[in-house]
Amino acid sequence: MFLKDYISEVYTGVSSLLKGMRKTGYYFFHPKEIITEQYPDNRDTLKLAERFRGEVVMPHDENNEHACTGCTACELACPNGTIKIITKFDISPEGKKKKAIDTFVYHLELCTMCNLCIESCPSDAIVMAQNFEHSVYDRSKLTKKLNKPDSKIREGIE
Amino acid sequence: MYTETQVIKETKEGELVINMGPQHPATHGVLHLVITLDGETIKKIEPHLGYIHRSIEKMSESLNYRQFIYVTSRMDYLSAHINNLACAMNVEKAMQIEVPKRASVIRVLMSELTRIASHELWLGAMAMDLGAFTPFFYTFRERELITDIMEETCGARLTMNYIVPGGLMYDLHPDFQQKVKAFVKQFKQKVTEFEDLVTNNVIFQARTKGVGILSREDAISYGCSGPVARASGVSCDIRKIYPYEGYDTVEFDEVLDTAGDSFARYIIRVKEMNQSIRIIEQLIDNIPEGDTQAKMKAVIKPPKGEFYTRVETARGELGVYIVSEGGMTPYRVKYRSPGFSNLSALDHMARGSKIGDLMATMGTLDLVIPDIDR
Amino acid sequence: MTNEDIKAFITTVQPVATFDETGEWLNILVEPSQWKQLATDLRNSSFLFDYLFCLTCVDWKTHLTMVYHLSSTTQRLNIVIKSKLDRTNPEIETVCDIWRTAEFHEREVFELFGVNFLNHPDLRKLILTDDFEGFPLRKDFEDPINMIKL
Amino acid sequence: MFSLEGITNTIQNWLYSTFDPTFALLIECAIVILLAIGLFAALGLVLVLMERKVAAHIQIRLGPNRVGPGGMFQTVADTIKLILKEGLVPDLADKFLFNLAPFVVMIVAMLLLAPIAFAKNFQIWDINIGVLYVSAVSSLSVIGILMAGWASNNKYSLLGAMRSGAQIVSYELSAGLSVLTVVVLTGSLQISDIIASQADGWWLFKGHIPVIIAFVIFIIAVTAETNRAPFDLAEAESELTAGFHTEYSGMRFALFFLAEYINIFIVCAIGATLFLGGWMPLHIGHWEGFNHIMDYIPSSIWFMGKTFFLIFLIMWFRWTFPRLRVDQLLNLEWKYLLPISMLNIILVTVIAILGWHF
Repeated sequence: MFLKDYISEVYTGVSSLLKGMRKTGYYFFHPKEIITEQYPDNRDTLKLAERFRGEVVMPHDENNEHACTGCTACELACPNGTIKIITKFDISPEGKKKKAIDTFVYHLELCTMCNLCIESCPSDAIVMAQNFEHSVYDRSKLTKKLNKPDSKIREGIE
Repeated sequence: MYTETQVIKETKEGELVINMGPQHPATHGVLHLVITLDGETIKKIEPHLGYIHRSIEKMSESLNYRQFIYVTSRMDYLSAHINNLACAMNVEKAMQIEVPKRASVIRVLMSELTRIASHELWLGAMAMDLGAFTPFFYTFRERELITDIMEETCGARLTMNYIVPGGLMYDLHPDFQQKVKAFVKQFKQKVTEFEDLVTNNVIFQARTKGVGILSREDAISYGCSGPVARASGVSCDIRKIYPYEGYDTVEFDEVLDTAGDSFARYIIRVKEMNQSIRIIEQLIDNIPEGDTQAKMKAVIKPPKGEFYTRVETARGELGVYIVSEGGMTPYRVKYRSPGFSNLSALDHMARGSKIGDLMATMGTLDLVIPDIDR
Repeated sequence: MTNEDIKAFITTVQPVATFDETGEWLNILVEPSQWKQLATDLRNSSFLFDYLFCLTCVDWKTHLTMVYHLSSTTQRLNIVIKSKLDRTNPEIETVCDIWRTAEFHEREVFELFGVNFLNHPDLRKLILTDDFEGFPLRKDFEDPINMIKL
Repeated sequence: MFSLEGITNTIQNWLYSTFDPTFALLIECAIVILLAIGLFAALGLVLVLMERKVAAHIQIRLGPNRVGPGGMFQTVADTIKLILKEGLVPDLADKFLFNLAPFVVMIVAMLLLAPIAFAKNFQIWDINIGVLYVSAVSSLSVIGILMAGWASNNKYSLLGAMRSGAQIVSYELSAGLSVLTVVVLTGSLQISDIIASQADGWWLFKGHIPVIIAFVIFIIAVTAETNRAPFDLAEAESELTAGFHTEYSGMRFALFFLAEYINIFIVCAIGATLFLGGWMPLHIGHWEGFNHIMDYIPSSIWFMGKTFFLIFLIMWFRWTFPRLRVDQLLNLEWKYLLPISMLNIILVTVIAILGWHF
């Protein structure tokens, strides 16, 4: 009886090991199963999901106009103090003072891509871009100014 | 914490004190275990925590009710979605908001996908702890599909922040259903691979069976939850006993085992993945139409009081305890993390076993260090 | 079994305990000196509160409140027990011989709130360094170096 | 037909005709040393690359593919990196032993090269106790490992070295017994005799089931002896970070690393010699035509092919199985391998006495 148990133990043990080897052997001889992404080589064909949150950008149209009113809703919504809006007063042609943004400072190094600022923006002035290659040699380069120089607020956005 | 002289004073003749971690391949993060050994036999394990403590509880006190949800993704990053869900549910409970049906079905679907992704990663890492490197890559292949689905719908792969109080940040991606179905199909095909490679492997069984035994009484006393407690026969699945988000409308089994050893914990998690697949299959074709977000005020000010929600993450029971003073920010937030309680049982489980057994025990506890440290 | 049964039971063992049922679960407020006895009674009662799933502390600036969330794995009952502690010298009996999970949770509360758990077998700092001063989760804690004010 | 025998004979004849015999012998020694070192370097590079490629393909990855075509020069780059790295010595280490240990391990690996027949009549030293010599010398490597573990003054290293000691000492037994089966069948300890006896078929095929069992046990035992997964307890990554070589860096680490791969090569070469006929082509009984065709493939290719097949087998094990626990490792040896191989050697002796083999 003892011998029978002993032999069946050896048999099941060895057969379970062989089963595992068959599985790994299968993958060894089937290079088509390889799933490695050739990242820097496939940069041109790499497509990220359109909702992927890479960084906050402010789209400008062809007239160098954006939609930011400087309401600071995003600044308040941000949990990390990533956004800082510096406002100024523009004087409209009618001579009325109007609040507008001077600089939209975005600290990428503090950003956690939580999307709360984009949710809170009433005029959809900022969106998430899909860029994920953020590495730079100097940390100060991560502090970005999102509004382009001399850009203006688009007409009709309050 | 002990100072060095204290350790030397308390060590008896012939005992060896080794510091496992905070940089160690098997602790999966910055867990520091001070292990007293007699030869290869473990006499005592003393966990030292705090290497990744960010005091999320204190941080949450200064963030408002929309903002503090995102921080919880950084606790148990493998079930980030479920953590967010717990916080959002707590705010909804406080504000007495009914979440639209569509949103809650999507929340359940995402939770189950997160659970599968977490268990897949655990399975690979656990096999790697025991010296089998290859299953890690096979599990990551399936996990990758889930993270792709997450990326497409939620916008991020790991720390999704898809849930806001009152519903979801945005609706599903149009490809969601088709991709989830493709994943389910592939998962069902490939899950047998782990049976050949890991589950039925004689070495794996020898390494895990009868190792790190936790009795039912001890599991309850140590406050264990999740698969760790269920492997010891404690019925503690929050999805079953205190159903939330419509878990009572789907059919699934709470997987229980009585052995309480590492192998039981392993089997529980593997079976749980299949149960999650079952939930996903039931819901994926029955996502109701409608809104994904309930009407909410821009500024959330819950009434004065104390609110507690419990959810079942991949690791066990996560409790979120919020004390509100009626202001914009919570007065006090406490996260009852599953890993913290599970870790406290490690010393009891591993005493008297070999160092090699510690890997099996620790691996099946499924420790995520940021979850323990918070 | 209902909250009424639990209340009746607690009134018999600790007549001075007060109840609050406004929240989700039954809240019981006890004096720190009575807590250990009540805990033992609850654990051994027919309700069998064997699962301490949350142990924490809240700083109310005037006093500290220990909060224990208890549950029964067989009867599915949940209760919350609170105990007010003096802020300058917070002391309460440990319960880690009743629920062993309390050992770690009490160590955490000890270092983050400074609550002294009497008769705790191993009351050392768990998370912070040995030479850390102050209790980070108290409301008046100020860390001039690492705190980022938003 | 290409043969290394011709080349060696020409060189030897030329040396002895040009120089004084003593001097010629010295020159021969120098050539052998150079060849051995060259072989070591080449084998190290090839085997490390092979391991990484085999691992990668098993793990559905590509493996190294940046340096050189298909990642061919990856190991060269790694070696350069290791040479350029600072070799740290821990403050409280036993400096002399710490520096000596990698060389001990390396020298043992080098010594084992001597009796191996790489091709027909291409052998450094055809010693008449070849198999015994291999068994004796291979168990010396444990000294180097123990030395490294002790001298590092690191608890992980010490545990790793102790495990390694227990492991090598016990697996030596069943490895020795399974080697003996072939010795019993051949009646000689000399490598060249063993190979010659397989001229009409390899022992694996003509020795019936006992030799197959011996072969399996041999493979398991040498996997354990070279500290390879699933028996890599001495350097169990998830338990002891890196075991006995935790504290080694730079070139000293490279020597350990190289010695590990050389050891694998050597044990596989011995396995190929004993069970698969060494450089002997595949011959089947008296099928003259078939045997003649097989002879056209050079003997060195036969030898390398068999050796690399066995190496692949050992790599395949490594990337499939979980690691054993230390007590299970010893259980496997004392409860399974040793009784089976003892029984086996009795069977083989009976077979050999009665002449039942082909």
